[in-house]
Amino acid sequence: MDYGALMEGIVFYLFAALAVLAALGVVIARSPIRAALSLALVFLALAAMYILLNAPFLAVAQIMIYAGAVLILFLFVIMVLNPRLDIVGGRNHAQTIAAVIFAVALGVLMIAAFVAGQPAPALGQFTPEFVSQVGHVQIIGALLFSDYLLLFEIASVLLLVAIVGAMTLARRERDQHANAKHDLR
Amino acid sequence: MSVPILTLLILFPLLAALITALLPRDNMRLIKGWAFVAVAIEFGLSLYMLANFVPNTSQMQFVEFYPWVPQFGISYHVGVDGLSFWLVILTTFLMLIAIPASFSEINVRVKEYFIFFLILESALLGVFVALDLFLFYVFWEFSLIPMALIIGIWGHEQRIYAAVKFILFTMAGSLLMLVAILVLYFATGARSFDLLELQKTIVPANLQPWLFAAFALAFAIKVPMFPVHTWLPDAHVQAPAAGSIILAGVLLKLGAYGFMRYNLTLFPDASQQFAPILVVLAIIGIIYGAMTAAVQKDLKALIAYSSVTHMGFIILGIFVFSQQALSGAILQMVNHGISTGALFLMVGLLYERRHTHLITEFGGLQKVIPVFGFFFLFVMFSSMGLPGLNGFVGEFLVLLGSWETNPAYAAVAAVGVILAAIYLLWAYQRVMQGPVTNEKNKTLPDLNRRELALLVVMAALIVLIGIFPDYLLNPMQASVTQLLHFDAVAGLVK
Amino acid sequence: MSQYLWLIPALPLIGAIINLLVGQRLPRALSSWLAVAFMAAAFGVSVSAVANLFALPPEERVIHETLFQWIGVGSFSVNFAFWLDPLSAVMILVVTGVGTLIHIYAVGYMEHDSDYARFFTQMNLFAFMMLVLVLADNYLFMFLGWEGVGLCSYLLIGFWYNRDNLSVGTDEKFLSPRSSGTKAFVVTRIGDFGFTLGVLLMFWTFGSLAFQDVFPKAQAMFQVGAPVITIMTLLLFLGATGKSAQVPLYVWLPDAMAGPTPVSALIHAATMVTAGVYMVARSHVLYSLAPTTMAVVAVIGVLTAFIAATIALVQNDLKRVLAYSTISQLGYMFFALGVGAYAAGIFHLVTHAFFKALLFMGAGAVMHVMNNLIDMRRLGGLRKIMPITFWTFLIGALALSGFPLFSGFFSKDEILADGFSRGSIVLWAVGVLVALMTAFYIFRGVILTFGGKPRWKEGEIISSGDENAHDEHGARGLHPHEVSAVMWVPLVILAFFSIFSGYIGLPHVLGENWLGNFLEPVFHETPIEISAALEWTLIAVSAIAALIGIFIAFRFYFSDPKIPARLRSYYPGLYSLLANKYWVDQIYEYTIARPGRWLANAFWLDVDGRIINGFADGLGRAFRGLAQRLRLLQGGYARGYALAMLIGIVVVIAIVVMRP
Amino acid sequence: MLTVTHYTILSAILFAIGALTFLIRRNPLIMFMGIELMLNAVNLAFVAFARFLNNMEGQVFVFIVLTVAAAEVAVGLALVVAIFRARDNVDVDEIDALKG
Repeated sequence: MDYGALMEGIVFYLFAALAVLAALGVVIARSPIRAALSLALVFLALAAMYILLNAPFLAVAQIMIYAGAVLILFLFVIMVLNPRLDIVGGRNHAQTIAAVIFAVALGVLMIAAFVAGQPAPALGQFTPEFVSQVGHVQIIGALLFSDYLLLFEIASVLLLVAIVGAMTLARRERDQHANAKHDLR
Repeated sequence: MSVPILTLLILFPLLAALITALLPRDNMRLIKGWAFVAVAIEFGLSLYMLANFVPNTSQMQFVEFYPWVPQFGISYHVGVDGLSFWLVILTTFLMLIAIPASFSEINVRVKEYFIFFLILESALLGVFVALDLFLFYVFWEFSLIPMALIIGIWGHEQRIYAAVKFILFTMAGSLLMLVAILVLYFATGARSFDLLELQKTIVPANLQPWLFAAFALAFAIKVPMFPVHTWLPDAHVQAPAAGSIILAGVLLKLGAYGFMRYNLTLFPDASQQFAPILVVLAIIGIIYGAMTAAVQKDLKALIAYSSVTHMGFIILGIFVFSQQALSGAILQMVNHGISTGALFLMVGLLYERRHTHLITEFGGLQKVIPVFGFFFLFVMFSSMGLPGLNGFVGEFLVLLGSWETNPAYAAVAAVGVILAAIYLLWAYQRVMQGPVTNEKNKTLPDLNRRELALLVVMAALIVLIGIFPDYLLNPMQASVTQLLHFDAVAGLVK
Repeated sequence: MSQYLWLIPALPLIGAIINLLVGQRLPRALSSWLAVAFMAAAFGVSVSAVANLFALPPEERVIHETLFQWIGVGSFSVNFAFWLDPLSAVMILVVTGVGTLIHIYAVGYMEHDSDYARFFTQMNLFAFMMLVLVLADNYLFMFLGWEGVGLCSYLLIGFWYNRDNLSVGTDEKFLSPRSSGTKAFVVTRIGDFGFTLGVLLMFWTFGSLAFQDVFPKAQAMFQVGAPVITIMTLLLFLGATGKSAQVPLYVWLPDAMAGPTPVSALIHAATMVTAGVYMVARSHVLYSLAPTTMAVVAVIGVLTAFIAATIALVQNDLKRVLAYSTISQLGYMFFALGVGAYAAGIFHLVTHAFFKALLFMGAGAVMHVMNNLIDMRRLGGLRKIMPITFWTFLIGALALSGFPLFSGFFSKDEILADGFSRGSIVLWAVGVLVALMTAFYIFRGVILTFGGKPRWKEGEIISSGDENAHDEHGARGLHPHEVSAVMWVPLVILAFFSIFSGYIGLPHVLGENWLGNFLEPVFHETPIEISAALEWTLIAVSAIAALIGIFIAFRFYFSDPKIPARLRSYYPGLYSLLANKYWVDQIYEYTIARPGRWLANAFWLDVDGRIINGFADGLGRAFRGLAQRLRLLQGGYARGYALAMLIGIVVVIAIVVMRP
Repeated sequence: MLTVTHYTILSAILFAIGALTFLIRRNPLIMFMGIELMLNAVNLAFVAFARFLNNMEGQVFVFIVLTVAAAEVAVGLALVVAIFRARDNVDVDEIDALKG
């Protein structure tokens, strides 16, 4: 019996179940806070998966950025707005039913596609042994700053824009009145 | 060529436009002065080209070749030969006339007005000198924008309708042409957009008619030829005077030039097949244009329809595949540019004085503004093809050439000469002669020095070309025979 | 010899340019006499050129000067070149000679008109164009002159462009100067259309348009009756009918009388209208190769002569009478050309130039002193008041009617003689009848205008139809007097020529036909010998016809004035037919002008307006309608969009997966 | 033995749930969470393929997706805040100003 593989299998199924349940939690959570927390669970489950998939650096990044920054942002906004409890599905029932049907259909189709597809040959040269020997961060860093430098730059620009955008949008207007008039003209 | 004259010709107006943009908005004199200087320099450049043009060769001259997008064989390939040589000079000359012509007429957003004109000039020159289909198409579309804006912004009451119609008509045709260019790129396997390469390849017979038709439609709309011409009167009636000068003087020639440069050379066989159809359409255009011109209520619409007639002659000249007719057609392009340009200039002057183009508003002006009357009649006779003036030489050569191919063509087309006399003289009679009926016409100011200078230059040119047409005809003969050679090869051995 | 032929047309051109640029600023006298000087100079040079021509032996009497190439494209090449041979010598002498006299006359006639500079510019320009026409060495350069004279005739007919109509003192309505100018140019242009096609056919047949190439090749390549030549000559003749006002394109000449009288004298009597005759004479080689065309020319000539003469019988406006008389005499000339008697045609052209110019100027003198009143029913009794004008007019009338020993007699007789011997008897008979009618209507004019009791009153107010006239002739009392010297001197000179110009072409019986011999090297006509007796009888017949005509005129209008009224009551239909000029103008209006206008409107409003624009705008509306409906899909309902996207994705994946 | 398909199936399920969240809930915050879910599902698939194809580019892409997600959330929430201030309640269905 290959204990390693067995262990891996158990861990995978455990965290997979956790992720799915948490995701469902997000869907049916009546209050945004509970939804945000279940979302956090999903992030953590996925982080575990990454470790399983030999991507420890990503796992840490996932926890820090997603679970850390994004989630906190969500919670912060929820606190600021403290919106009323929101009923699931809203008025438009036809919309909800259609959404459910098509979401399920989407899932089934994707699974079918994945199952049907033959696994591609592993021809990359970054075998797990080589990766762990050289070091995750070094490889990602090397790749990021060589072939994907342009991608990296664009991402940075995107972030800059996002920051500026977010700030201007959410800025509390000092002269609320002037601005509003400006908008309405 | 040491001096990259063609690139200079194309880029200088853009530079000038940029400089105009930087000028202070309210200093009208500076803007107008600079615009005139810019156009004058541009004309000077074209004269430099005129001086260095080698007349008796059909090779492309002043050629510049820079690979632009090598993977697709797109290159910045420009050159001039007998066919396009005079049209380049006509463009710069008409610009030199149009800019000062609009000094008193345009007073709102003057800066943008001149910027668009300069951009338009660069685009037009680009079309005439481009030897790469892709580059040609870029300039072709590029020339559309400033013209449409000039009509749309500085035009008269229904300028928006006219501008939109102008764009839609031209775009409809040119999109098909784009498809044809791409098909040409792939089908001939030449994997290049360069005109000279494409001319060497033999376009597969089953494709040729379709490609020819696509190109022909785009150019026919621009000429304009009979069924697709209705945008022209609307565009002219609504365009400002200077806009009309350039629209009639140069833009219409894009279509005719396109026929010569692309349709005849790239699809010789299809040219043979389609020639009768195009000739018949051209002749219909001649008669139809002349007759509708006779009943127009608006002077500008009348001149617009007269342009349809003149362009009908030019297309007839191109598609009868005779050296005389083709030389006549090219000469007629220049003549039409000058005489119709002058006519629009003068109608513009009338508009400045009376703010209307309606013939019924005028009457008996010859007594009030005799100098204007003289030039108006003078240019009308040139447009009518009076021997001794420029119109006659072009028209006669076209008739001569078409008679050789089929006397019936020449006979029916010559009827256009009579109709021309009818609609022009009838218009002159209603506008200039007879007692002065309208009170407002009693006190119209005659031509001021600036207007007089423009008209004297145009009149001088009209006479000079009429008496010494060889000066224009000789440089184009080599290219004309070479162009006809394409068709001789295609079976029409004469 | 250095080239100087170009001087002949160049001089009037220079005069025209000077008058155009500075004429208005010059004082009236300087500007007018300047124009006359240039014409006289041209006449001088012409005389010296003809003298040089005489110096050459008869057979090589040609002076050919080439200036430079006008148009040269491939095999087609045309030069600006001049060709002086006896035929064009005669023409330039007539054009410059009569032209100078008319210019002198015009100085007096136009003395009250403020636009004198413009008038003399156009008169000189006309002289230039006419001289180019007659001196050109190829058909295209001739065509330049051809349309040039058409231009000048348009300008000069429409000289008083702002007046409405000149039917002074009568109820008759005439076309306004500006409409008749346009009408003249358009009708002649229809003729020029034929001329152009003829030239096109000529080039592609002979490869050149120059006389010295075309004629020899024609004789070499084609024998008599060749269809190509027939078509070519018919097309050229179409041009001639337009310019020389023959049936069917003569309708513009009567209306051309709206122009000033010197214009009528110069252009519509002496020179321009003879351009067609000159052109046919010049192309005699072609015409003699096409007998069918010759027949057409002869028939149309006689037909025109007859129709014009009949209309002239009942015209009340003296100038209109003379206009129809000109058309009729031109018909005679074409009759002569049609039967191959080219020299006779030219001879009549020369004599006609003299006496017709004289008659027109006489009529002009009457108008000048009678506030533009020229309706014969209101004139009369001017014999004693204007003696010189009367006597010169009478001489002109005698010449026109072919009164024996006057120039008209000889030239018309020669035409009738040739018509009889070469052409058909019928044509000759009609010719004689026309001669009779000519004598009648011209003497009707003489009697009504100068004879009898005056039908106007001294001091009677006549508005000269020139409402914004600058001179004091506006609307004031009639005080007719003899015209000033500057006007009657040309009259006297022309009267002299009207009498003696006949002797240059005497019939064989009476003497030696000098003009015929002079033109022989050009035309190479085969003289037809007719017996002296026959010639005498022909002379007698034409003389008698003239006398009868004159007698009837006196009978009708001098001794028993009631006869015309009675005749009119007996044949009202015939009278109205003639008075309305066979309704030709109206026929043209309803068969050509009106349908043309209707068709043009149909083209513009229906084809352009409804069909093409309708289609284009319709397309626009269709898209807008479509867009309107599509707009409803964009409900602003965000989640709806999301769902739509999801459905799209699912469908796409389904396709991808399901595909085999 | 775990294969790629296990992971991809899981990512498919998560993606479907994310889509469902986005479609059903009317509160934009929850909808954003839905989007986060979908993005994470994609990340998972990336990493899985990276692992089984021995190709590190997958991880690089995940890195980029992370930044995009962060940016997207930032702007999204800013929008929500701005809307909230203008209307003092947040309901997607009522925000239809951009009607055609």
